[in-house]
Amino acid sequence: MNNVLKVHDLTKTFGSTTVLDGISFNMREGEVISLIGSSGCGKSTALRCINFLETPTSGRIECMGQSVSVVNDERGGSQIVNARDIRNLRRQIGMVFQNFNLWPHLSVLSNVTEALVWVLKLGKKDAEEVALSALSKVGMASFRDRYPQQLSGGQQQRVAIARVLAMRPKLMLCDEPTSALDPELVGEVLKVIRALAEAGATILLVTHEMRFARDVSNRMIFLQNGRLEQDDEPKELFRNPATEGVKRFLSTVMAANA
Amino acid sequence: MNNVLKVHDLTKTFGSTTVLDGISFNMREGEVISLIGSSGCGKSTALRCINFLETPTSGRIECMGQSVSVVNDERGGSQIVNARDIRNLRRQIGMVFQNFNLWPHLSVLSNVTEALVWVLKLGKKDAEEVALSALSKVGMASFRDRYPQQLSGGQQQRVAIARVLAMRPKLMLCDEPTSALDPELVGEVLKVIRALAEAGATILLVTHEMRFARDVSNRMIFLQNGRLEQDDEPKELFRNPATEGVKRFLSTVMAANA
Amino acid sequence: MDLGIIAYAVPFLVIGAKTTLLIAVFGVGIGLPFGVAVGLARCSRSRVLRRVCDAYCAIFRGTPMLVQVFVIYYGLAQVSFIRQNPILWWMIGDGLNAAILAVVLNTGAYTAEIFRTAFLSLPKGLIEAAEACGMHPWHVFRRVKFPLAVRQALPAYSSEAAIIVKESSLASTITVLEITGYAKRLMSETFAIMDIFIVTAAFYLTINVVVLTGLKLLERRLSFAR
Amino acid sequence: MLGDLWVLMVEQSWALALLKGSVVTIVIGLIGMALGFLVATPLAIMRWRKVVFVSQLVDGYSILVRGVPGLLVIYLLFFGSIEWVKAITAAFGYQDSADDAYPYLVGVIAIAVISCAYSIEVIRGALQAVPYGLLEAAQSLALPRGVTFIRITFPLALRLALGGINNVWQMTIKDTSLVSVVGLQELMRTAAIGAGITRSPLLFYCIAAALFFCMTAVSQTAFSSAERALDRGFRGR
Amino acid sequence: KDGVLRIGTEGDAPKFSMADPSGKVTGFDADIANGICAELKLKCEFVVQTFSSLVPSMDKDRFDVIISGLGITAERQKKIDYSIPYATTPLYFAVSKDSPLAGLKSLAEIEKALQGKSVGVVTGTTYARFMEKRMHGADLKTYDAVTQLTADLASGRIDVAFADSPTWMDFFATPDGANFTRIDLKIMAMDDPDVLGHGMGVGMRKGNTELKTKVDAALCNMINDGKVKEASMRWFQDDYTIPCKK
Ligand SMILES: Nc1ncnc2c1ncn2[C@@H]1O[C@H](COP(=O)(O)OP(=O)(O)OP(=O)(O)O)[C@@H](O)[C@H]1O
Ligand SMILES: Nc1ncnc2c1ncn2[C@@H]1O[C@H](COP(=O)(O)OP(=O)(O)OP(=O)(O)O)[C@@H](O)[C@H]1O
Ligand SMILES: [Mg+2]
Ligand SMILES: [Mg+2]
Repeated sequence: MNNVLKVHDLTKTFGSTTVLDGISFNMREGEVISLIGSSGCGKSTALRCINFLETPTSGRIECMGQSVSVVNDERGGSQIVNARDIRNLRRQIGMVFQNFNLWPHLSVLSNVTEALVWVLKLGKKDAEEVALSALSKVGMASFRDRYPQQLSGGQQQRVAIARVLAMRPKLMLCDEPTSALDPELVGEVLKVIRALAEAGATILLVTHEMRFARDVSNRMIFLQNGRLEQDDEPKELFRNPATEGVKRFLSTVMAANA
Repeated sequence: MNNVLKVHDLTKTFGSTTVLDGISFNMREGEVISLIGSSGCGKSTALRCINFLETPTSGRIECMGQSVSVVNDERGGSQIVNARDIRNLRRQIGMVFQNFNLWPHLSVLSNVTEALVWVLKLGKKDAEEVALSALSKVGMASFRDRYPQQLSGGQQQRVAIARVLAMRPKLMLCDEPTSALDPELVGEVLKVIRALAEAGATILLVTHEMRFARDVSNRMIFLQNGRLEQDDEPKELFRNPATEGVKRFLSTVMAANA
Repeated sequence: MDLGIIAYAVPFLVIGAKTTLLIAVFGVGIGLPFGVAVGLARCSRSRVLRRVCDAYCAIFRGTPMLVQVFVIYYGLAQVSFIRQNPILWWMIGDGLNAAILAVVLNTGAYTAEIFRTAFLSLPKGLIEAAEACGMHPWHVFRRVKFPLAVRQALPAYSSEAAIIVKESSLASTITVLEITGYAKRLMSETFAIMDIFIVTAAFYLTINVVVLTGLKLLERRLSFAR
Repeated sequence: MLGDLWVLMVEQSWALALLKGSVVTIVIGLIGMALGFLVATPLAIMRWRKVVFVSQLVDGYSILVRGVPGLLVIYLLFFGSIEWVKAITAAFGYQDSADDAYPYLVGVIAIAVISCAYSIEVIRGALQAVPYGLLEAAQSLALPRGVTFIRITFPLALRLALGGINNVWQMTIKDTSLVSVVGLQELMRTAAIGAGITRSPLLFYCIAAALFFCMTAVSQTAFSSAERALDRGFRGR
Repeated sequence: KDGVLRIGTEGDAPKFSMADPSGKVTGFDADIANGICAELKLKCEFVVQTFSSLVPSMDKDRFDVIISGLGITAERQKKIDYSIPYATTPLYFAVSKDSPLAGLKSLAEIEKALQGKSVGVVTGTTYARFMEKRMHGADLKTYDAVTQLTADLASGRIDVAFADSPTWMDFFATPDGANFTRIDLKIMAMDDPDVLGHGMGVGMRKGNTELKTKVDAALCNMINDGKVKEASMRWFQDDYTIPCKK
């Protein structure tokens, strides 16, 4: 299987704070990887870098083989692939934001059809069909005519997931996609993600629900203070924590679960 | 012990949708109650009604004995207590919002000191001291000079908690206070909440983490489609689900946990 | 350009500039809080208050300021009740006071509109967060609503400030000798219309560049990191 | 009193003259505003995007035009260009028609130049206030830039800009009185002439004000309904 | 243009230059203009514009002459050329009938009595200059138009107003003006030509000597055969003609 994503020595600093510190990992097609780590360790930033929403300070991101982003900090400047390439890539990358970012002036349905119509060039009818099927996967089809601000937190999150699902991305980046959901719905989303992965999609997700992560993912990556501490199969990670940090994190998780 | 909060027959409709449908429950001093239920069942709305951010369509909310809010829908109109009484009440009620609502133009420290200075009338020095101690309880003291938008999701959530903690409210309403936190931090927040409850605060929290809810709360209230289905001690609730709804909810939770 | 005429004109215009500045400072100083208050009132729950303020804004934005100045100065002076009431007569009897009154009323209406939209577009959650901790409405306004609204309104308000400076020229129609008052006189004395016009405009431009750059810097200072 | 009014307005037909002036005012105001807005939008976008060099130019233009009295803008535009226009049109033999039409053209352009400067600031302010996350969401879905702008950024910004645009429009319609210096008899000038020679300034100016008020009242309803339409989805919490 | 004399005029000055709703210009200035056109066998074409754009417009050849009651002063002559003067209006002070000033007779007395009093004049006129030069202690208020001047005189904001005789004739005839009277002291341009100018003339572009000789000749003819007097009598019920010196 091909590598869908190759991240090499990714570093990101905001001013003087280093948020990501030389992260490298690969993702193969159909893989589900969970990014775990304590609050503020750089998970969201990593996702944002992979989606080119954030310009890395240095490092290399190679995505779908098609296009390579070479970024150098040797001469102090960042060199990025051009905007069109980025857009082409993003067409195949879906991102569920931690704070949803639904468009408040568009109805739930329009929030989902928007990209279908303008990016995938579907007709209005087709787009609505696809959108409704995505919405019903997360149980939101009946809210199609509501506006985001008339929805509960969990409902908003589900629309945000549907918006990305509908695009059938090859690579899905999900930033805590179940944070506002009740356990029942977490199970539903878990199913949806599994189905996606089985259908060949590659999924990188940030989550705090260890059980969910363990159940759904082929590999888990643990970040601490912007450094990648361990990248292993879930079982392996839980059995043999590579560093003190991983061990401590897992032990508190276990304690909480007890 | 006194009743800190009495909710009687609380109903709230948005247009034609009934979101809360005759909810009644009491809270005694020092009690921790978890409000659980699936996404969109009306938990946030209930909290918002108790804090008078939403005007109930009908029903009665009695808070701290001091003041009574009588709301009638018999003549089609709502009659509420006056603004000053509401303000006095709110001084003793703290609310952690589901989406944090940190003030973007104020630094982390100012976000916390704001109410201390203007509501509790503390001096600037005192306020900062109190604020810093609240911030360090959630591990955010070192971020005092950052602005909210420079924080990760979990960091924002912790500041939001600190903002309320600092006010030492008698009644705390927490809307999914741990949704963006990693298990380690969830444990920390759990500790903080327990300590608060032991110090006499009354806490009503909405959460999707059943284990957290079970561990921390004296009673759990299950809502479904805006109706209160069960109000029991955690053990009791888990052992004897009162209705089909509760049973189904708990069984999926258990399945997910398995 | 005729340097002799310019040299002759500048000292007069400098005297006029002081009056212009006086009107503008009062216009902003009173007009801004007044406008913000009206803007708030237009978002208030009280229907009567809202209607009254809406009407005020509609009238003062919908009619030329020249007419407002005329009505305030010449029109009201025909009402004998106003002429006999010392306070009212103090306000409109003197050209300068009447000019300031007109500027405040006019800019108040425009400022109200700018701030009304700014207030309406504030994320509700942020205000609820302030209310939820029991803040007094005044503090909610001062510490949350206003600082956030100002950031959004500033670009549009900077235009309004520049307009105040320029519209103060209407004071010349009611005997106040500010920049334009002197300019009119100089123009008909010398007929060097363009020369004097350009010098006059340079005066306004100088004042406004200071005002606009100042507000731009303020805007930059107030913008928080995204 | 009413008799006097009748004589003035109907028998001396000032009413007709004022109406004619109103038409000039409306036409020039509408075209000037529309033109100004059309030009202002791309400029404001470039300013918002911080396009190098263009941003500085836009800032300079906006400060300059907002800083000087409108009268100077139209004076310079008109008296600065009229000789060239004369020479050119004379060469082609159209001097007479150019002489007649040119003031209108300059009037419209001057109004556009002024309203454009004000519109730029309004639009730029609104664009800056659109939450960035919403645009990132569009980016992440690979929406083309144009679509993102038309479907997401612009509607959101328009909602924030509406009050300011309304202000600019109300100001612009009254700024049309500037074109009287190039010899166009718009509403205010007609009123001024009427006021001068009939010696009833208050009467004429108040009638002019009432006419202006009618124009803005009509536009006000349009703005109100636009505001309601754009506020869809925001009325919840 | 051939066969046409384009005349710039204000159009909003009562009795002098009045543009009616249809755009037709009447008044003393219009009569003078029509007279000149008749003399020169040209067709008159009026262009009505605000005062401040008259001179630049003429500079840019939007019209050939300005006839708008322009007073001839040395300063203005630096910017435009003038024809010979054809008329001048006497100037008077106006005060309320019960004012102590009403009975004064000489300029010196008036100057003394005006100390600290507010005096109104129309801005930019030659007599505004005169006030400024002669009435040092007075608080001078300037107005854009005579209607505003008389309104403030009526409302009591100013104690004294100074303007030309047609203004006062008009004003005293109105209900507001009934309580006012002019001080019986006639001031003419010739009393102080350096300040008050040399009377009204036709304005022309600088250096347009060919036109100037034609207009001067035409005016001289009109003065001599009584056309100017006729117009003056028609509008002012008095003869303000200045004799032609040539
Ligand atoms: N302004 C509104 N107009 C119409 N319906 C609304 C409005 N606000 C909320 N609702 C509906 O009310 C219901 C309850 O919302 P609420 O936010 O209380 O849910 P919740 O229990 O907090 O859910 P979650 O766990 O997802 O946050 C939802 O179904 C939501 O769609
Ligand atoms: N604009 C910024 N300026 C400075 N620091 C920033 C900025 N944005 C983020 N950070 C910091 O970068 C770190 C990583 O942020 P990130 O959002 O990636 O965390 P995270 O792993 O997603 O955490 P969480 O689980 O809480 O969402 C945090 O410590 C945060 O404070
Ligand atoms: Mg994050
Ligand atoms: Mg909720």
